[in-house]
Amino acid sequence: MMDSIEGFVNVILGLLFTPQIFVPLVYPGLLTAAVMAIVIIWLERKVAAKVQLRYGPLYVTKRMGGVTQLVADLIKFFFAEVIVPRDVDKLPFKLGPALLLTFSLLPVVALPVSGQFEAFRSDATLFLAVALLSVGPIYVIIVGWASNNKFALIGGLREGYLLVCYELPVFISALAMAVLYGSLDLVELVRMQGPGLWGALLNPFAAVSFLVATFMSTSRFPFEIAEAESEIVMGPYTEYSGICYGLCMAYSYIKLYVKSILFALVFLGGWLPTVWPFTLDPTLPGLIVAFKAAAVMLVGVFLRAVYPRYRIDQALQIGWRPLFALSTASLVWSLFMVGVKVGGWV
Amino acid sequence: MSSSGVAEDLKRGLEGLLVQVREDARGGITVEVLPDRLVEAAERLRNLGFDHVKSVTGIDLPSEKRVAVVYHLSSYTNPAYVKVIVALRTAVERSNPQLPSLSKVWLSSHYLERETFDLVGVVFQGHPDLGRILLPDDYEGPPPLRKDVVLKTEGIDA
Amino acid sequence: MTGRAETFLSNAARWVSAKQPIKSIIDWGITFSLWPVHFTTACCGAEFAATSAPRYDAERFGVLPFVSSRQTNLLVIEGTLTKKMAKAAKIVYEQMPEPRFVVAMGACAIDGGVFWNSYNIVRPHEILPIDAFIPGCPPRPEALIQAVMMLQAKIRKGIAAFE
Amino acid sequence: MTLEVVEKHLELLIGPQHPGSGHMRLVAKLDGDIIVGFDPDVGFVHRAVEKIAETKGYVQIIPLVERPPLVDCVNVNLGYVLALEKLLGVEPPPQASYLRVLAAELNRVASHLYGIAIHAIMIGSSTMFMWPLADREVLLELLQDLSGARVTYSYVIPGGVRRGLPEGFKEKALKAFRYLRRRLRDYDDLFLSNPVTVNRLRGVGVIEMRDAVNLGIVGPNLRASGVPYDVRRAEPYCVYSDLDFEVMTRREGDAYSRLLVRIGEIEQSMKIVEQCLDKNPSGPILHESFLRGLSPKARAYMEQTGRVRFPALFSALKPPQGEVSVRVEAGRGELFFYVVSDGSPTPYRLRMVTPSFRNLAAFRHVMVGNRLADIPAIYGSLDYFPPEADR
Repeated sequence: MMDSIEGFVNVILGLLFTPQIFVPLVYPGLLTAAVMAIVIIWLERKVAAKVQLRYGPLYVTKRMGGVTQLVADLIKFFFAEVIVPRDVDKLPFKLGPALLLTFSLLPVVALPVSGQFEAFRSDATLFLAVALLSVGPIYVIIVGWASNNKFALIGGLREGYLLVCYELPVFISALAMAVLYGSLDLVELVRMQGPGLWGALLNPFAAVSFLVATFMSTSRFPFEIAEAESEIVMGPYTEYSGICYGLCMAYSYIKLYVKSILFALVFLGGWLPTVWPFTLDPTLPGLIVAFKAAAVMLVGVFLRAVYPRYRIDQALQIGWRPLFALSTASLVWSLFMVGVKVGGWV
Repeated sequence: MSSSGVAEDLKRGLEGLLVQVREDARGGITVEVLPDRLVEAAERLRNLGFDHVKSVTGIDLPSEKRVAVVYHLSSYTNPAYVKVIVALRTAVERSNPQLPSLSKVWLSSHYLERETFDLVGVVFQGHPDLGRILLPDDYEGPPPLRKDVVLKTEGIDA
Repeated sequence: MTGRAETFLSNAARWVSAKQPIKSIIDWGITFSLWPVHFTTACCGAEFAATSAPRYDAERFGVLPFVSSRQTNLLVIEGTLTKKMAKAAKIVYEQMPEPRFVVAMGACAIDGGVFWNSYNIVRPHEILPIDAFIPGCPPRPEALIQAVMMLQAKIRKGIAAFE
Repeated sequence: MTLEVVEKHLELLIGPQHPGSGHMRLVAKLDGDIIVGFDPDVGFVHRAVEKIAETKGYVQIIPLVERPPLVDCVNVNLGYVLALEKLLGVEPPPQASYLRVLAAELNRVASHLYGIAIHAIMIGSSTMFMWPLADREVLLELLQDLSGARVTYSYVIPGGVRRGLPEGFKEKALKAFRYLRRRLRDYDDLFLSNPVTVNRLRGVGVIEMRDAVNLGIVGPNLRASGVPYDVRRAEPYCVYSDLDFEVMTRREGDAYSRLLVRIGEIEQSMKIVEQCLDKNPSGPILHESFLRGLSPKARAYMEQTGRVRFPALFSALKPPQGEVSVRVEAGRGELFFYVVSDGSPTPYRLRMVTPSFRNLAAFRHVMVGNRLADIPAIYGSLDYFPPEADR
């Protein structure tokens, strides 16, 4: 009897710890992303409150500084009534939030967060991650259209305009790093950053343009434009209530989380500051990546306390002029670096 | 410039319009004009340098069967008139309160006239956008600032 | 067919959420996540803003003023409700997802206050189910916070006014 | 399938339940992102102050008129009482005048801070929403010391003020101003010189000087367009003629200059309050004609505590027949009172033209041609408070 239970548990654990299941569901997938989003939103509210001379969420669990605030919000959203207005396009309206979340989370399968525990091995993971990341915003536009609300429509259109202008710098700066290291494989990329030569140091232009474009794509201030509340209420998500809105709200944070991991891998040396060559245990490197990603996310959410928001035309100008120029410059810089063989390892 | 000097100015500027310029003990200057001369008087006052309207007030006078309309004028730019407020006063029949609009003379009277139409019921002819502004669109009954609208008051038999 | 499945599912969800301890958990979540909708009906809105501001910081209690009626569950009638605004208030209330709560803030929202004999006001309790009244003209932010705490206690006890 | 295009422009109804509308509805017609038509739909907070005033005694009207412009109530209170005093022919004692100016200027600072906070949240700066509201509490605390109430003071009464200067007020006020001056520098660092703010506000919502005069707008909005009109200078009331302050003006007339004028006026108001505290003459705080009606016990109480017991005379104040018009500079601009008395205990007609209602004229003019995202930026910069406009 005991044996059979033990065997059953072993099978379940074995299944769970298969990379193909563990990566999308536990780490860096759904579970970690959810916990990370909860903690980051809480931190966002706490840090903003600190800057604004307030406490922020507190009394929900007073001893822990209100860290369960987001759990309470989540419970409230989960059990609130989900309203499907009469005039919406029902199917895309209902499916939209789920698809948004799925596609924002999907790129994690391509992210080797510890260098060895991967869902699958490919030599084009960077390309795959960036490509998958650009699918999500399309559903924002669909959601905005399906809501049959003028504010949602305008929000969707704004996202559409921004989509082109922020994805391009992301692509080009990722390409710049690929050119610099001569590989599209993220594991290879991290390995190349080995001797302390982080991507952000070798090609700061690419790092800056990638980061700014990340904040632009995840609606961080000062580019919180698609859901600018004093202009268009909640943008594409105006009509959503209950858990559907909860998913929409999680979308931008999860996207930020995924992009932060990508940033940590490509520009911040990934899991590297561990013992070299690293041990068989993938936990520590994984934690290091998570830590770096959290740091990037914190920078992103902290901007809320500092900046007002840009107008859509100004954001587009920033996207198309300085940002596009910067990412192109980073590509040129990479080519130059490759030309002069900096570091001697190219 | 003293206010009596302003009154002299006004008398001179509005000559031949059958207006009455009076000054009360508290220093207020009132120009009384008949409704059919209102626009002309207003244009002359504007040319004198009164460049904006501070207020348009409708006063219901049931005892006289009239509604008085008072425009309070002053100036931002003409230093002689910055210090004074001139009341341009006219009166219309209570049963048929029609008055030419002064919003073409002074743009600043646009919303003030609209409010007077809404609350006192004076119809300003030629106003570009005369409609309800403060009251709900489906408001029914006499204009609320008329004296026949009587509010409840606190009292022993209330 | 899908219609029947949906009814079944929603009935099942209703059944589950009425059971202990799930109900307690839900009530706890709602208690600390009362998001008032951004709907200023009159001048008490200034004091409402002060309640979210640093000195009184309503966010400590999980009260986060939020943008749209669809995502919020608390309607604070901030002072007088005029006839024109009452229509909007009714619509906003109907747009909000259940469970939803209403707090009437200020003397005007109780029985008209200074404007009791005005021709253009509505008494909120005549058109909305109200959970807490706050006296004062305008009420101090502390009073609003106290109302929130009373509402929280009411929700925990399961005696709030919503059905 | 046939497509039929009906309307080229998108009509957007913003509000009244909208984070960027306040207590009103903004009807914007959009061609793409550009506003081609704009119509503010007000009246959501119309509570009939003018009509209710006709049913109330003259002193009872004081709390009534200060409700609509809640965040700026001393100035409104002052305007009404000045009109009443003009009707009665009463001149307040000098200390009362100084205290009136002091309270009015403190309230003006509070009102401007509120306006700046709302303007900031409209363009998305949550920190700059919180900071001025936090610092407004400092002024509310001062006013609370002075009058005993948090926002609605009813401080100015016919013939004087309700309370004298409390003990230790001067030190407290000076400390508060030191703090505020430091905070104003913080505002500059975080918000005013923030590149995003400058980009959002500079050159947006320009009102030329000529248009400002024609539209008849008032207050900081007028002064930001280059018209140096301030009632405190044009027709000084109370003791403003003895005080030294600048009328803040700017040329540009855009949203940013309106913000800067407000910031500048905060400085000037603090200067005025400091002068009031320095010059403050001692003496009675209520006109003697009202003191005569007080019982000896009430007089002793007044002497002891510096608080006024309302004389019975107030309950049936009957000004002589006549009409007066009075203007004061309230926080948001010129406030105009026109009171017609028929000799009875209630006014025959009370006309109250608030600065926000006059600024309403600016909306249609200034919005057209800007972008959708500029609506909240301009709306905030006009510091429009709907309850004040609708009354």
